[in-house]
Amino acid sequence: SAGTQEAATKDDAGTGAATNVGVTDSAVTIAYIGDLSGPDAAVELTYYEGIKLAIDRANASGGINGRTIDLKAGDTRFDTAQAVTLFKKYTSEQPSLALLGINVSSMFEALTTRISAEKVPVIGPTGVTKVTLANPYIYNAQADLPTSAEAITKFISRQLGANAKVGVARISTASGDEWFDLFQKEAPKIQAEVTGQQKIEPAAVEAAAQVAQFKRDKVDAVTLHAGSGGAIALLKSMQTGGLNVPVFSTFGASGPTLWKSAGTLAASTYAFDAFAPPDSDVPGRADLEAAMRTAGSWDKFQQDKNYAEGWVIGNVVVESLKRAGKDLTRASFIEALRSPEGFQTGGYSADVNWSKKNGLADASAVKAFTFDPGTQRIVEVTNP
Amino acid sequence: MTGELVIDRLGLRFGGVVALREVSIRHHPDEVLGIIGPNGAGKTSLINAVTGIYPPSSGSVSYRGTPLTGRSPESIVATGIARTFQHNQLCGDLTVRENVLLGCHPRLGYGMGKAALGFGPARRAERRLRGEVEPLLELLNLGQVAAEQAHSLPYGLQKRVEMARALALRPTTLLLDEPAAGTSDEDRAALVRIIKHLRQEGACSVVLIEHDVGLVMEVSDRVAVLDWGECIMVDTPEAVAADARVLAAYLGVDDTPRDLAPSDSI
Amino acid sequence: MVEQQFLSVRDLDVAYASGAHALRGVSIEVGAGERVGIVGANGAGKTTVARAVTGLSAVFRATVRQGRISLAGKDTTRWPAWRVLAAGVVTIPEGRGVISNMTVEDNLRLVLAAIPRRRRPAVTEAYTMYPVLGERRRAMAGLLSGGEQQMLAVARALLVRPRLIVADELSLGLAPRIVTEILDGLAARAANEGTAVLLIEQAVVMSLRFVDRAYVLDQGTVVAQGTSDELRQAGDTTARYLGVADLSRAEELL
Amino acid sequence: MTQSIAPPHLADPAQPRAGVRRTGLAVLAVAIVVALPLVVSPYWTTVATNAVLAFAIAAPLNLLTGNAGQFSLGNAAFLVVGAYTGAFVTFTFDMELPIAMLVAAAAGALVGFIVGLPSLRLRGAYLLMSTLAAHYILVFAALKFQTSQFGAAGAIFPPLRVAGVDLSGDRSMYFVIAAFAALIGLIITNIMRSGHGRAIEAVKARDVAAAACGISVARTKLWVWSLSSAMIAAAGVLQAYYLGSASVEFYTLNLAITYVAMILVGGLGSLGGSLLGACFVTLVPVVVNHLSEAYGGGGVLAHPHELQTVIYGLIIIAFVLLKPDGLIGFVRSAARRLRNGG
Amino acid sequence: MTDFLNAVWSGSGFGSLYGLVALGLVVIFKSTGILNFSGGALMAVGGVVAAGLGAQGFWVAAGIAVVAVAGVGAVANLTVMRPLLGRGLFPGVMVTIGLASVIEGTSGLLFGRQPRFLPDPIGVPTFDLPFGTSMSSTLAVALGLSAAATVLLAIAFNRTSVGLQLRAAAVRPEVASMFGANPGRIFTYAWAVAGGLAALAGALLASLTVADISIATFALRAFAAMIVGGVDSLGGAFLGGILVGVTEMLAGTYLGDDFRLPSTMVVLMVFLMVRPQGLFGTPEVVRP
Ligand SMILES: Nc1ncnc2c1ncn2[C@@H]1O[C@H](COP(=O)(O)OP(=O)(O)OP(=O)(O)O)[C@@H](O)[C@H]1O
Ligand SMILES: Nc1ncnc2c1ncn2[C@@H]1O[C@H](COP(=O)(O)OP(=O)(O)OP(=O)(O)O)[C@@H](O)[C@H]1O
Ligand SMILES: CC(C)C[C@H](N)C(=O)O
Ligand SMILES: [Mg+2]
Ligand SMILES: [Mg+2]
Repeated sequence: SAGTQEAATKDDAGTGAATNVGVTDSAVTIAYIGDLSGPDAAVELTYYEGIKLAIDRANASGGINGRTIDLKAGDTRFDTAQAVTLFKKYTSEQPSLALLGINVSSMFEALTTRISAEKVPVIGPTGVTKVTLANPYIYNAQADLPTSAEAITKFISRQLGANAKVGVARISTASGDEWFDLFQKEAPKIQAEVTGQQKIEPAAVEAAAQVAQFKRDKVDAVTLHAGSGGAIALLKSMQTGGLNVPVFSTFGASGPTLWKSAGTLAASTYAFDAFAPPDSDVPGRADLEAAMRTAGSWDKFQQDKNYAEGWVIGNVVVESLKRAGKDLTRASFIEALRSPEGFQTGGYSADVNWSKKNGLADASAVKAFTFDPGTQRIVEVTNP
Repeated sequence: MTGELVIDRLGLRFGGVVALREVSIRHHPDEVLGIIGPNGAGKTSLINAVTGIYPPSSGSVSYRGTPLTGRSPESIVATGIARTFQHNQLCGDLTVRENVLLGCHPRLGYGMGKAALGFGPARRAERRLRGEVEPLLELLNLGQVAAEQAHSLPYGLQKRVEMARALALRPTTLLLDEPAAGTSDEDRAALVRIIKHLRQEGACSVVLIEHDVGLVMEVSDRVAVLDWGECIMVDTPEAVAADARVLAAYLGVDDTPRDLAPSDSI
Repeated sequence: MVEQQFLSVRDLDVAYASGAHALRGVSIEVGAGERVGIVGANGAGKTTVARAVTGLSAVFRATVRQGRISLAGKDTTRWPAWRVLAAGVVTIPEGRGVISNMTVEDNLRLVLAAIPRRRRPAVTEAYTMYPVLGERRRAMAGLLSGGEQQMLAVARALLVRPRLIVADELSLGLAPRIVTEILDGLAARAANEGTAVLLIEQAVVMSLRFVDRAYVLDQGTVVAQGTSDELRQAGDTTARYLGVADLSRAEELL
Repeated sequence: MTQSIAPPHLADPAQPRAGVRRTGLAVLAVAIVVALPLVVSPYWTTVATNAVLAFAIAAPLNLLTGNAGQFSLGNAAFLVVGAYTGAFVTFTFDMELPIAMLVAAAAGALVGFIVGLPSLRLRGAYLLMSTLAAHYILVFAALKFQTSQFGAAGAIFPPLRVAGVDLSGDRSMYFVIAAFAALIGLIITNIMRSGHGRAIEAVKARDVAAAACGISVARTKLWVWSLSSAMIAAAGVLQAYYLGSASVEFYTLNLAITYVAMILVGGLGSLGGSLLGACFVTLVPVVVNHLSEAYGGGGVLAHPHELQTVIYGLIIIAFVLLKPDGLIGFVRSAARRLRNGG
Repeated sequence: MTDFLNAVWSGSGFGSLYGLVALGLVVIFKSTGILNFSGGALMAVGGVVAAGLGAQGFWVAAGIAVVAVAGVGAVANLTVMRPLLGRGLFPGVMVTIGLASVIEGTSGLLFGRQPRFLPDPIGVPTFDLPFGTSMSSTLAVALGLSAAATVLLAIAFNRTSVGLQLRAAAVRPEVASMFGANPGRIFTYAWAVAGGLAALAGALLASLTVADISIATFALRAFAAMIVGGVDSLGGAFLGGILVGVTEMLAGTYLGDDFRLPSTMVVLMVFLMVRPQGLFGTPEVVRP
């Protein structure tokens, strides 16, 4: 697909060529495309709510450079055809300056050619790292999978020492494939043994058979790359199947449901994520908490890092719009996204800086989180 | 050319139920053979076995010397045997004309592939077949209702449509299962005429199952009597009507309740 | 005419959802223990009367637009079938009215379930009526021959010990002897237990032989009524409604 | 006597006036289809492409379910069979689209034949269950094939080119798909207007009677199964090109049900119904999305996706209960009124 | 051996959940002739409702959910199912598909899409069995409850006249009503029972894994259970569920997890081809 990436077509050459897509004197259109009622809805709805909070706040304070942000949302229902239609809608019918969301990796792969052709910036998808890095229009703030693999293996070797047997539980999508390859490559560095992979459907309810296999393989730990549904399936099944080993999850399932479903295993369940939950003790908390309380979403989402992630992405968009100035075009917006000073995130993640690379750069950005039964909070592991 | 239908020691059982037991009947060309017998005697089963709907448990059926046993219903139709059903089997959503056209199916003359690729041959064939069914619709006095959906017709007319469809197959032997049941006296009279007509033309021979004994006696050359799955006699109508066994088992002591007497006596 | 009518149908207007206006102002009375016939050509509306009387109009997407049906003085126009049954009216429906996926015995037990326990007869009563049903009691009703199914329908109706039996095309598919037997049985019931019978038939001659009185239905209206003798003697007009005077024309057809 | 309302495809082909009218309608339809992308925006062209593609899939399904009475949930599986056969032919042998579609159609016919085999023994709920099972078994086979051939993301299709001409643009894609849909419509019309169409209806209504008319019930059923799934499989190739990828997670039971909903809403057994149903069901999410954007903010409209799920369900229910003959029923009664009026 | 037994234990536990949903499908099929595609949605919404009441503990929450979803079933029948009387397979399937969609969307509007959990029915998560095997206690409870439900329903169906009327109403509602049945009321009972059973399965699943309105597809195996057991047999639905669950878990154990659903579908297919009436069902009666 790399070769076709830049392919633009004759009769509908991307409207990206035009200068001011989605921009009028009084408004700028940004569209979110996500699974809002399918198997990934729990994650993607929360993410959307966070984005919306940031954008609403910017609009409430008078907009940016005299423009209000018109945030659209389209539901893919986990259906590629819907994603394609929505993509078309938000690039031509209601042309948008930029797109947000597109978190399901197979949809993401289907759309990457169109994204290149359209020259539309897409901010914040958590798809496949290969594709993200290869497509100059995709900007990702989440921990990429190679970085996560590195962080997790290091952590495992510190916790379990050498020669640990590790089982891999992974979502059965493109990013799951990538994760398994990467982890397999990474594991020998810590002398860990990878005992094979267990696939988990995006809409899985339970994973009894996978857990049984892990038990048979006598794994010492499990790494997990899945959405929240897959995480629940695995962790619940580990409890009913009596598999009591630590779990190391990527960002995919690091929402509060990971630990809620972990039950007795919560204290030995870890997630590796670039983003911290809203109630973390970070400089930006006061700001976010105030905004969330006003919006009435604090009680519901205070522990959900997907919300904070959305908030950060929303603020990055707002800040970029500011930086792009009065003369807003996709080109100037992209330039702002890539500005060398990067974006501060109030400590909810490492600063975002896409001046060199459109994915996340450095491994220190990935933090480990776990559940503290004492305070009943999701906390960063400071001293592993 | 009508043919000879030979039923030879035909047996049919469903689990413990013996529907037919060693039934042997020879149906001569050009003959109208009536079949009577009490309910559950096996009359319908006999037709079902002959037309390949139920594979017989024993015995054989042959038509014009070729064995029919073991063949599929549609290939038995191809030998020239057509039938009607005791309980109407019309395609209710299709019009009367279309139902009758179904009977022309073996003469379509083109396959599904050809039909898919071009409408030319189909159009020609359709015109030809329509030409063929029109006289049949007239014959059965169905011209008026040809464009009606079959299910909207009264019972009696539906029976006639069934018959038209069977005739559209241009059978040399026609098996009728209770064609007069539930029909008016007018329909019944028409039925008598049609059967007589077919017989006179020598177009096809007829096997007629009926509980309307008057009708059977009126049109049949011979009458077979089934009882408990066995064929207890095959003889002329007069002989059958006089037979004590038939009177006892079937007709009852009294005379027949349905209008044996000429209808205009009312 | 009998003074106290059991069934009384007044000015009944019924139309099907398809638009067919099947009955127009039909009035019919049946006294206790009386044997009454409805005759008429195909499509005259006979079955529609039977459905209306037994509370089945709605099931067949027909509506009673006007008129009133009453049983022993009670208005039953809008009663559902099961209430009509409880009021003592049972039907032998046109066509295969048996439940083919249930055994013969379950078909019979079904109707027994609707009878209060202390009045409930034994299933075997039906087998005494028609021994063949007893032999096939475990068979699925749908596998019986056409006539056997009809016997099952009759037996089932009689088990109820109804006050009125509505029999629609009773003779359909039955051997002549069985028809005679059934009609004799019904006549005996009428005489001994006062069971009224509404006999709906194509077969006019047979029908008139059995009933005391009959109505002639044509295109949804009652065009003639009277005792059997009166109707037999009625002129051509009536006969034509019955589809018998046209024989001469039928003969010309071929 | 009331005028009969035969389905249009069964109407008398010998009747010259009907023929003229039908030709007129066909010309009009072609004109609309051709003019559409020239007058509407690229987005609406995309929506139209979706609808036309949906028609190309719903119409063969309608032939199978509406005309032949074989209620099937196997259509998503036939799509994936087509898409992967097409991908395999395209990538391994570097073949052009028409060849890929032909090969996919052949594969679809074969698979359809096999999935249709149970229909010789089963009917109703049982047959439906067998297609449900076939769906999962085929999708599973596709998954194994995908894993071995393309990786977890499935097959990524390059922009469509035929004979060196780039056809991946919105308009050209639309025309390619519309041309294919027209071909499908033509094939189905031809069959249903021929005597075999009558035979298909007879097999649906009364298979015993059909056999008594010398129609081979088995052969007819298998023909329809093969033909319909061949067409669906061929459409699957186009769909994959159009979407840009083919991945098993797209071919869900829900997808299969969507097409069934289309033929239900449009009108069972009617080609026009397939078209109307395809358009209608395609438009539901589009309209709900627009409504929520126009009136969004509070209340239920703040959750357009949930609302859409409810509306979709209500539409299906409403059509079954209130308009069993589907949208085409409105068209027919309007046409009847016109004819009677003038 | 341990693997095998473990697979059998958990397979029969999950299978009993399929069995519960399948029981509901059978009750509806037996009494209304409708093949119900909304069983999964009823199950899911039952789980969501129960999990919403999680603070009350499993039994109270499950009890309320069962009653509530039984009500949903009854209302569904009174509003949209009843007009389908005797209209054949296709309309019934489509309306129940539509119903599933309505239930799912409504639940999304009312309760959102966040996954929820329910506490274990009995404190301990697992208990040990011979040969070093163990079984989840929730699965054991599921097994017991569905066996009890099967027995109760079977008695109701086969020993009472209501059962007879239900069966009659399924095939020929008009005939059943001629002979004293009140199909309307009967169908309402059937739908309420189906809703309650599905909700029970949903509550158990919520305690076992998760309650989430989009888990409806989990219940697809109930169709396999129904066919394997025989579409009109209650005991068959239960045993069919167990058989399907065990097959599935064995396939998962010995062939790999992705073989699970396909393996149940293969079993379904095999039964359809070899013995369409299932283990205990009555063969269809067709006679020209
Ligand atoms: N279910 C139905 N839906 C629509 N129209 C119907 C229905 N049943 C009967 N009709 C119409 O109502 C009219 C009266 O029919 P009905 O069945 O009552 O006549 P009938 O006298 O019983 O005839 P037959 O002797 O053929 O049984 C006819 O025009 C018929 O087409
Ligand atoms: N498919 C079947 N399965 C089981 N028994 C059957 C089947 N078909 C017919 N029978 C039985 O075989 C016997 C003969 O039935 P058949 O239908 O041939 O009788 P018939 O002579 O046509 O009677 P009628 O005059 O009542 O129509 C009956 O006892 C019937 O129950
Ligand atoms: C774990 C998640 C980040 C997975 C991602 N949404 C995908 O579809 O592959
Ligand atoms: Mg018979
Ligand atoms: Mg009638």
